[in-house]
Amino acid sequence: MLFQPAIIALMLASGLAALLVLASVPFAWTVVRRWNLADGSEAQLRMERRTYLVATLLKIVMAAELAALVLFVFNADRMATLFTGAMCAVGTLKVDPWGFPTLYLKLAVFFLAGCWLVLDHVDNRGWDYPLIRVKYAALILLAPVLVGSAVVQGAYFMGLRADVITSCCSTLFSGGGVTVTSNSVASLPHGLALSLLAGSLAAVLASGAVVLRWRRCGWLHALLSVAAFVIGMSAIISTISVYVYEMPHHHCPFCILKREYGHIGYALYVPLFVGTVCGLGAGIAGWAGRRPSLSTMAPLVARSLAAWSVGGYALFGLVALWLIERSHLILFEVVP
Amino acid sequence: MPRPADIAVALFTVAACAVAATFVDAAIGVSDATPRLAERAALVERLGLTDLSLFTEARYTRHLSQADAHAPFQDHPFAIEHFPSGSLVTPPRHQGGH
Amino acid sequence: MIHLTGVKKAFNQGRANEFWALKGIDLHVAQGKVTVFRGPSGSGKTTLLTMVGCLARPTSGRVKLKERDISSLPERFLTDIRRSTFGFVFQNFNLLKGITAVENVMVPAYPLGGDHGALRHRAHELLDRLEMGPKAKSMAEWLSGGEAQRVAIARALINDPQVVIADEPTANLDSARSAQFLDIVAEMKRDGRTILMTSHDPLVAEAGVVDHVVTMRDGVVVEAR
Amino acid sequence: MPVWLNRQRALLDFALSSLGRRLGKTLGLAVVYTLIVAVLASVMLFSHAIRREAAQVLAGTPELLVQRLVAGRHDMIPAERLDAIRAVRGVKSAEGRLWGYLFDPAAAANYTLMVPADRVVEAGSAVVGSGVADVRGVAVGDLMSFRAHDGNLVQFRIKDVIDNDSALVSADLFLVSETDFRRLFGVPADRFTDIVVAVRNPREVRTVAEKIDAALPDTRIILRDEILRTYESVFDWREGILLVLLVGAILAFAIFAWDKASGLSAEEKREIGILKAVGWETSDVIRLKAMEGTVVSLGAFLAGYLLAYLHVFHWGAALFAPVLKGWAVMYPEFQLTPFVDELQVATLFFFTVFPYTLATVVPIWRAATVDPDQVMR
Repeated sequence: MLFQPAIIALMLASGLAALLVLASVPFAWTVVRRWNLADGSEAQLRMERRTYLVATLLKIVMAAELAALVLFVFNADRMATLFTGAMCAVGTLKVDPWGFPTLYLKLAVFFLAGCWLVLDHVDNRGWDYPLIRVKYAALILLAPVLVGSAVVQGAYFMGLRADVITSCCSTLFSGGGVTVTSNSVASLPHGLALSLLAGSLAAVLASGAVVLRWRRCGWLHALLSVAAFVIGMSAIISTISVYVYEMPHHHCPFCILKREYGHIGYALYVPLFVGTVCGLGAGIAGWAGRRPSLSTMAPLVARSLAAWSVGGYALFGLVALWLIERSHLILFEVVP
Repeated sequence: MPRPADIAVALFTVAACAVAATFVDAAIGVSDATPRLAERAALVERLGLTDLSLFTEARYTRHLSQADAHAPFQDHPFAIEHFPSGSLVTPPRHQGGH
Repeated sequence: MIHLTGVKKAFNQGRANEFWALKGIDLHVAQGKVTVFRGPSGSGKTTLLTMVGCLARPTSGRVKLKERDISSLPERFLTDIRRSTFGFVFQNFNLLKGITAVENVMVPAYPLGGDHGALRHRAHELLDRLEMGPKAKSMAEWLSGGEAQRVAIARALINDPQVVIADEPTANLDSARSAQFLDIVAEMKRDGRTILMTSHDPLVAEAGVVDHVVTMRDGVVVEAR
Repeated sequence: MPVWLNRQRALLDFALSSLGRRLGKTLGLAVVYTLIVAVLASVMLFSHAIRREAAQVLAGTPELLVQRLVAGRHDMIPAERLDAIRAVRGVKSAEGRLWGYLFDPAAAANYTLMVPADRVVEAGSAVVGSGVADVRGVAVGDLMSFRAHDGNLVQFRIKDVIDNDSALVSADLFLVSETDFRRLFGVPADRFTDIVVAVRNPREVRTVAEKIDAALPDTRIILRDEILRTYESVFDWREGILLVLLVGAILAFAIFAWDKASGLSAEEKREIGILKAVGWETSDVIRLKAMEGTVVSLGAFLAGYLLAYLHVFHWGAALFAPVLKGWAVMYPEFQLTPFVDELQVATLFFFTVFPYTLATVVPIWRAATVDPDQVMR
């Protein structure tokens, strides 16, 4: 265990978030079983009022998890000096087996909480709360993820001992790698990665345009958003980061967040994350539009989410393009 | 008359700018201090010093990294001991070389 | 425009002090008319007004507003309907202390997000019409009973509701002020608004502007004319 | 969008006037909150700055130090070990160092006696750090004398005082010639305090260290990396401990905030009831109260951080100096370089705003869900 302000803050945040959601589970279960709007009893009224609390808490949890995600990566990078051989966040995360699972779980929590908030937002537009059971069932499913994320993070931080020899990004991401996935991601050919990226961005923008124009196919947009997220991340690791570092064998998704590179990573990740979470939300809102009481409101929500999503992906694409354009590294010879 | 909300937003903006200004001030301070830091670093290198002279009250705290494995009054390598700076700084943990 | 069928309301349900304030009300409120509910205190007339005005939901029974069943709407949507359809004048006026009369008038419109300047203009206009223009910048707690009531009326009208609900409007006023209030009611009626009042006051029940009088006792309607 | 913006502006207006109506309570809360942020921020800024300072200043520390241990105690190392070390592959050079501590009863202070590698000090003269000069009140040309190991008096004429700018590393230095050092402590000519090793390829430091360790089993080896890392984690650890103690303060404050938020006065409850009755929705009230909270917490955070920044970097960290100084007779005068870290500011924000928000959310919700019809009852 390392006593560090950022670590204490992270443990505090995820512990409290898990506790809050866990504490809402019995209530969620009551809603799933007992919800009945036609009932004018005081118990039903109390239940309705309690939903405001849960929604507010979830908003706070979501905000905290978002902040925690940034803080976690930032801190992992900063702690690299404490571990022999660790040169950036990758090294710190490889110090014990819980590092990367923590990161993945944090990502999952962020996206799931985002989806839940969209669900809540849409449901609140329908006069009969048509999705309330779905929503609270989803909350019950969300709880173990949050608890898991807190526990895994705890295990990770507890297991940290300064000065453990770890692999760093240069050995992890270029040859002789430790993780298979990261390696195969890093060894993705640049041309393939960029064309996949261009293709998926085009697809996701097109499907977003369909949602915007005809207010349908939200599910397709959500699916393509997930694909674009995965491909976007792979492209960052395999190719875009290389352009940023201007070193052909340096593939690291974290170093681009560093000050040395002008924190440029945030300009890539923030739009990508916004695009993805809004794309998922657009899918959820589109699906909710099938309920009669939401048939007018949900497509509107889907539309504005799709607009945000399209904006996010477009910005991501532009930033990526600009990074490639300004780089001194040439990976492709232009034949005149 | 400006509305209170706008005044508040303006005030918060000013305060946020002041926070941003501390970063600028810090950057200026660091660049001002660079020659001084470099000079200190050069002295350290020339003399082969290993530690800061912040903790000079006990004979083993001036050179924290060079302390004995069993320095006097130190019951346990991690014990917080009698001298105030000893409560601030534990003896080095990595004495074995590797 | 408002139909109540078999409306019942219980407080402290399931506890030892359970109490049924309304025991089955059937009622029709006509549009553009002035209706007065009277009866001894505890007869359930105020509770009935809260049902009609979407302030609370009946424990059982149906409330229909213009053919729309609103009795099982969640609070969120009930509020939506309430703020666009109803304006309230409370017995104790219930002005917010520490802010001016005109700000009190504007408060109900804040969550609607309309243009602030236009809202302020409308609030001043309403106060002027109620002859409260000179007092617009006074703090609410400095106003006399009659003044406070007129501010409360202006507040009730700020979102241009179709229905104005007044609970014991003349309880804290002398006769001259009460007569003045009834003039304001007549004016609101001329504007096409529906007005619902509860009152003990015979002056109110017998006023010329009143179209219907509903008499209640122990949570049931005993007479409607 | 304009509707949304108008609504936020109107709610913010109302939140401010609501705070203004309870000025005493608001100010009390804000002042306590600001102070807590300021103390936390000072701890973080101070320890980070000193950590970075140490890292930068000590970057030129010897790559590799070899010390002899006898029964767990540091002992003088024989000169023939130099050859053994030089024989290890990858070693560029190895030099013996002579340094030690000297307790000066006149000043009740410990000096670090050292034979400098970078300059020649003539026998009988000395170069002293500014702390030594201050504590003994000596200047260039003055005489200082100490009793040697055999009781004889050894005299030094101060030849030079090291510039005050580098006091952070040199305040207690007392640089003497090799002859004087050996005479004073009785160190035989073939013994050194420890050995400084330079390595040809910096990447090989660890391998070289292992080889030396294998060749000379009675030694311990200290790497530059380790020194730097130790300083890093040492200040981290201390900062962490301080923060854990301060978490108590944060908790106390959270309870205080909870109490303030849940102990709504009758007047406040009446206000919320009126707002709900005239057409505010529960979420509007929650938003209003959240805005009130945000104004307080954001204001306190910004003010507290700014105060801490001024305190640590412009007012000389007056609160921490006593802790650091401890009983040290010689304390270097140094101006802390303002290293500020975004991560720290972010952490601080998290630390102070998150608990407050959480502590107030339940009371806010409870207040916001009063029956709208209660004002009629």
